[in-house]
Amino acid sequence: MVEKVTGSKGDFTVIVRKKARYVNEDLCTGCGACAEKCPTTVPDDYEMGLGNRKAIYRHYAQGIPSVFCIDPDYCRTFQGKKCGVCQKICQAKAIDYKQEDKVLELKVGAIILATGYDLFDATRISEYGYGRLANVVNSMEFERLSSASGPTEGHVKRPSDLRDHNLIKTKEKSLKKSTRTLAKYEKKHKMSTADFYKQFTAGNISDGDEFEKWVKQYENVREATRKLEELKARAEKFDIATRLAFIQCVGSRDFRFNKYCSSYCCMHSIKEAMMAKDHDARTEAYIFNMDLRTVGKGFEEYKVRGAEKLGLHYVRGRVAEITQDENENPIIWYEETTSQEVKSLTVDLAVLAVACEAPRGIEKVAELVGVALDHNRFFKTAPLNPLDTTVPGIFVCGCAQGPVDIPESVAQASSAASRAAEVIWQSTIEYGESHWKKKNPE
Amino acid sequence: MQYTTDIRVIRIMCTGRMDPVVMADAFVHGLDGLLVLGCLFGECHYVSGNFNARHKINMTQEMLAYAGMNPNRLSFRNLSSAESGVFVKHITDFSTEIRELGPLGGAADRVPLPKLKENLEIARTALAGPKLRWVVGKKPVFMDSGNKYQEIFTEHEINRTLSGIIIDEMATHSILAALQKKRRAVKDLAKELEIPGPDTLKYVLALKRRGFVELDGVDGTSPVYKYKTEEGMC
Amino acid sequence: MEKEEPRIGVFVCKCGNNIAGLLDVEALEEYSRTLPDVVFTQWNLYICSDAGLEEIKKGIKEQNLNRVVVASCTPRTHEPLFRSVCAEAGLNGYLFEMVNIRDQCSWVHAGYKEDAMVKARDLIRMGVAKAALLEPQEIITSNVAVRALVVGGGIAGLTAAISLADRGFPVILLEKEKELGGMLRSLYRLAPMDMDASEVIDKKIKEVQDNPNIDIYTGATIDKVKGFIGKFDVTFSANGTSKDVRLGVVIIATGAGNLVPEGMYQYDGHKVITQWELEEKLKAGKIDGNNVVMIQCVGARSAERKYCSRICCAIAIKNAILIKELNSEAKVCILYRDIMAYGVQNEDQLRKAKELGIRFVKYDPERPPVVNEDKVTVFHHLMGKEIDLPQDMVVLSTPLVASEEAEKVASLFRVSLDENKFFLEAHVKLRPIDCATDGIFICGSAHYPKDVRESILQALGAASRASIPLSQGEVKIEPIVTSLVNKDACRGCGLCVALCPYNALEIRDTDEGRKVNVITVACKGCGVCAATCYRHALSINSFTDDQMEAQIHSFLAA
Amino acid sequence: MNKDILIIGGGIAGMQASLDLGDMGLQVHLVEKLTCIGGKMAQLDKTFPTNDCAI
Repeated sequence: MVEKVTGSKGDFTVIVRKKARYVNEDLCTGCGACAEKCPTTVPDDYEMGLGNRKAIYRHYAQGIPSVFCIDPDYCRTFQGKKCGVCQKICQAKAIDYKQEDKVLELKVGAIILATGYDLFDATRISEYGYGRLANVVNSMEFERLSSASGPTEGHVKRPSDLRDHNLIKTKEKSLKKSTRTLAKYEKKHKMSTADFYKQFTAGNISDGDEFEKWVKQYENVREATRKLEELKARAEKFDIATRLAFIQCVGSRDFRFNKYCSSYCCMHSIKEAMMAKDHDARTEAYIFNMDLRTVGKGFEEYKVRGAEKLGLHYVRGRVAEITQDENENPIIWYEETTSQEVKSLTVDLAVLAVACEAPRGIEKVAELVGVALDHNRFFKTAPLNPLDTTVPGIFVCGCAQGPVDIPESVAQASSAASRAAEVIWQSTIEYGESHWKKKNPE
Repeated sequence: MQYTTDIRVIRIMCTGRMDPVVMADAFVHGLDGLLVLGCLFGECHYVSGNFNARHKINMTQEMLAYAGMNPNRLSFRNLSSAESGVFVKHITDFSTEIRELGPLGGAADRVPLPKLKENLEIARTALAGPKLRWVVGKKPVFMDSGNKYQEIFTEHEINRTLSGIIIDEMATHSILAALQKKRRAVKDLAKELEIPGPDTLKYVLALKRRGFVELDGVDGTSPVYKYKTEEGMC
Repeated sequence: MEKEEPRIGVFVCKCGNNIAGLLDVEALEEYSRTLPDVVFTQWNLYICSDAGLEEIKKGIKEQNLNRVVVASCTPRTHEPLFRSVCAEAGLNGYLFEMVNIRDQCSWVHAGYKEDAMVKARDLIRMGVAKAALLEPQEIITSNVAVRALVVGGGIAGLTAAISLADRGFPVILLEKEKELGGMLRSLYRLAPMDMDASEVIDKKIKEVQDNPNIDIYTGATIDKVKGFIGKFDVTFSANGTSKDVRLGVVIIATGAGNLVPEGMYQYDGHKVITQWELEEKLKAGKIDGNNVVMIQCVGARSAERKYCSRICCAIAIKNAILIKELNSEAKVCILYRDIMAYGVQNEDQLRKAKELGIRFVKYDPERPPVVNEDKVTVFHHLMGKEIDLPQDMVVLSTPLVASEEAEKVASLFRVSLDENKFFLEAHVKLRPIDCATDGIFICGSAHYPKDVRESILQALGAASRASIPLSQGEVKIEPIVTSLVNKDACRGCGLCVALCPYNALEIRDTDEGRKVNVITVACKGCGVCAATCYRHALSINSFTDDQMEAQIHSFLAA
Repeated sequence: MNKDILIIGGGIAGMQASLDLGDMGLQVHLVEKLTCIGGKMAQLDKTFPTNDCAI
């Protein structure tokens, strides 16, 4: 966290707070034994909440640095409960509950803002049902669902099915517990529960608190088993989501939210559809768009390949509403602009291509470093110096200056590096010249 | 994540490094299965290494199959470095397939041991020889920019040529190996190596011309040939 | 010189419980002692800890080890560390071999201790077998001539040259035309930011001319290029004289050309013109007639030219607005397939155009518009019927096409073009500015059609990438590269040269005849050449055939 | 005069800028609010238009 920036081009002083990890970075070997044993399970934001992690965790497996850290919001020790499992298990003795934030003072000549973007919060468009309908997801969630390293190992499953699978697991767990209680009664009274129930309902056993409890427990178990079987029967029919709808311009090119085009979503949806098709040949994907903006190298060819080789359907039309049927399958209501008819399409999963937005908190960053934002809340730049902010010596790159795709982000990053290096070199121009003269003696 | 203990990993920088000789040598020494895992086509970290690898592995497969080994013992599969699930799937599948085939030289292979080993040794020698290496090496060039006369060949055409060379090379090196052990007449060679008589004669005469064998008297009416110490081959 | 007998030390790591949780590390250490050439073994709780590393150094010094094998985790994270530790103790870092008994064994075979132990023993044995055959290698360094070549004097080339020169690097700027400026010289105003093109380019040209670090040559052609990163030797001629220069890096900014739509939509250059020709008219401030019809994707996104030229929609929108501003009575209609108004500014402009009453009609490529004497007939999607648009002028939006020079420049520098003859980057996502060949960078429309802002961005990026070897003054290369191990065998046939994706091989005439020469600085060690050479003359350091075979043999020898 | 550079954000853009500057021999300070660098790209599976793997 950057806390304070003072000074000017060539001479900035920056105060940075390095948050405590509660794991000593020099000692942690990244082995992961702690996370294996940690008793606290937390929804994983890396998996867009579709999977779980522990309270001691790494953001993702290949992450750098590969050391773990403790999430004090969830960790039992920090919540005042008894635990300390990770400390016991760690052979490298890296766990340090007492670690404190460190405040660093950095002296720098230039600053590059690469603060990225946030996904548009699709709950703001209530007619699309995001957050309300189980099988409407955003593009990043779909990315995790279709990733081989994601929570479903790349099988695109409906979130409602995942939810039911989890439900089955928790129900099985609690059923096991209740069955154990029944066993306790059986042992105590030396009688099988079935026998007991027969006798009790026949009125052969006189009432008593404990028998009442036994009966109640048994009835609960019976009911829970029935429900579980039902759920399991339903779950057996669960299959990979093969009918997919991609809804473009969710929060982009929309006067209510962002007027601009987010640039990369058309290609992103085509790619996601292709990947899904690649994974399961039965996939039928529909991409609802206003224009398919395939403006990069190889993009148009990619789009054509998607239609010709993989049979992706590009449907021109803006989606009006998404509802669902009794199986929680999303129904897409749209006006087909070519025929001007209102039509509907039922799919297994609807994917919202959400806009690229300036991140929450960008105002704070802007205020901290003293640069201006444009009317879309991205960092303001000049057309011919596209990476220079309103403050000399502070540069911006990637989606922090507006929506761009990955290669452009990378190119911009190099460009920003160049601008920043110019600041450093210009101020030490003798270095530049003597440097090359020394190297080029001829 | 867990997987079979059947595999041993040998690290190479790029599948383009896979030399047909090394692959054949592994089977000569009794390996039951060799799986080459590399990047997906089109995203090779070394630009085009995996395409080169594919040509060489296909050729080696064909050669080893011709030598009597089940070609499924050698396989080339592709994945990206972040796909641990795919990795496990590939090695699990491969291990299952190899377990079904059983040990090298068993029922799954056309030729049993120890004959298979002899054949594989001949195949290895042939794969080390210049002919196959030259053509398989030129394959991408021929397919891309064509030969000296700008004639571009289809993959099918080159593969047909390669198949022909595989047959010739196996025969030639079998004959050489046989003669190296003992002088023989052409008809005996033909019978022993199960190569048609006229073809055997053709190969022997070609070898003679290139100075690898020489006439060693006449047995009745049949000329007998013997191996001539190697003097370099082009 | 006789080869030293291998004295191998094997260090087995417990990695806390990561390895020792499943494998009996002490038994593995004991087993290692029985392997050929192994003279010293040791286990440790964490070899990567300071204490563990000290033990390796001690082993090397006290036991006179000349090969080290560490059986622990993955080389991906720890090989550099162990290599440097060996080097600190005076042992060449490439006489070190790593065996992964964690990721490949203890982590993935939980519950199968016996099988896992067999595997761990195999892996260690294989590692030792390879280690015995390892050869010392030295990091390869090569000096970089601190001077850059920029090919092309358009907005991209100028921007890149200024950025490098401002940092003190001398630059040679070559332009084939008589004047600097490139495509911008023929433009009127720029999309989407609506600025005067000549103002922008004149300012840049002046900056370049005033910069003492930039040598400008106009009317220049490149005749010959030799060499590789750090040492490109370029011969070029300008104004009748020829010059030889040595350069460290090259930036290609040769731009793109315009498609002349001969035979399409009644193109005649007078009444049916291109957007580029319209620019001239706008510059002159003269537009005849009130009815203008623009047709998008003329000669693009078609069977013959598949790509989308990215900037034509923005140009059409900008020019339509300019016409409206010039003559508010004008009726402008843009016939399009998809409006590629990507990003923030383009979409703003599109909205502005719509507000000004510019009409947008989508057409179907299957039923393209037809240009007649005084009208354009087009099938209107929404109305479901053909409509007639009166026209006094038809403007065709044609794509940028690869520059005519592209093929020549590409073959001179031996870099690749894509299927549309634009320059091919090393990696679409991660190295969009680099060529596959080290030391050569691309920017501007030579890479793909780009607007001015994007060209500037990419040019700065290219300057940044190019400045890396320039500021380091040398390139350092991991010695895992090709080496000509059998010079006598090489016949200089050039097969390997044709297959090398990095231009790292060349054929040279030597006293012993034509032989291959490995440009180690350019080699990445993929090994295609070694696997191909029919004379077995080439090999890859640390990944030789012998070493691989030894690993397999020792595995099978169990 | 300071020769160091501060980069805020450890996504693909921040990382690329750091790498370039680092390679030029400058000292770079990279600040990221999450526990790992990588940003959104690390969440992607494959990328267009080559379907290359993102990580």
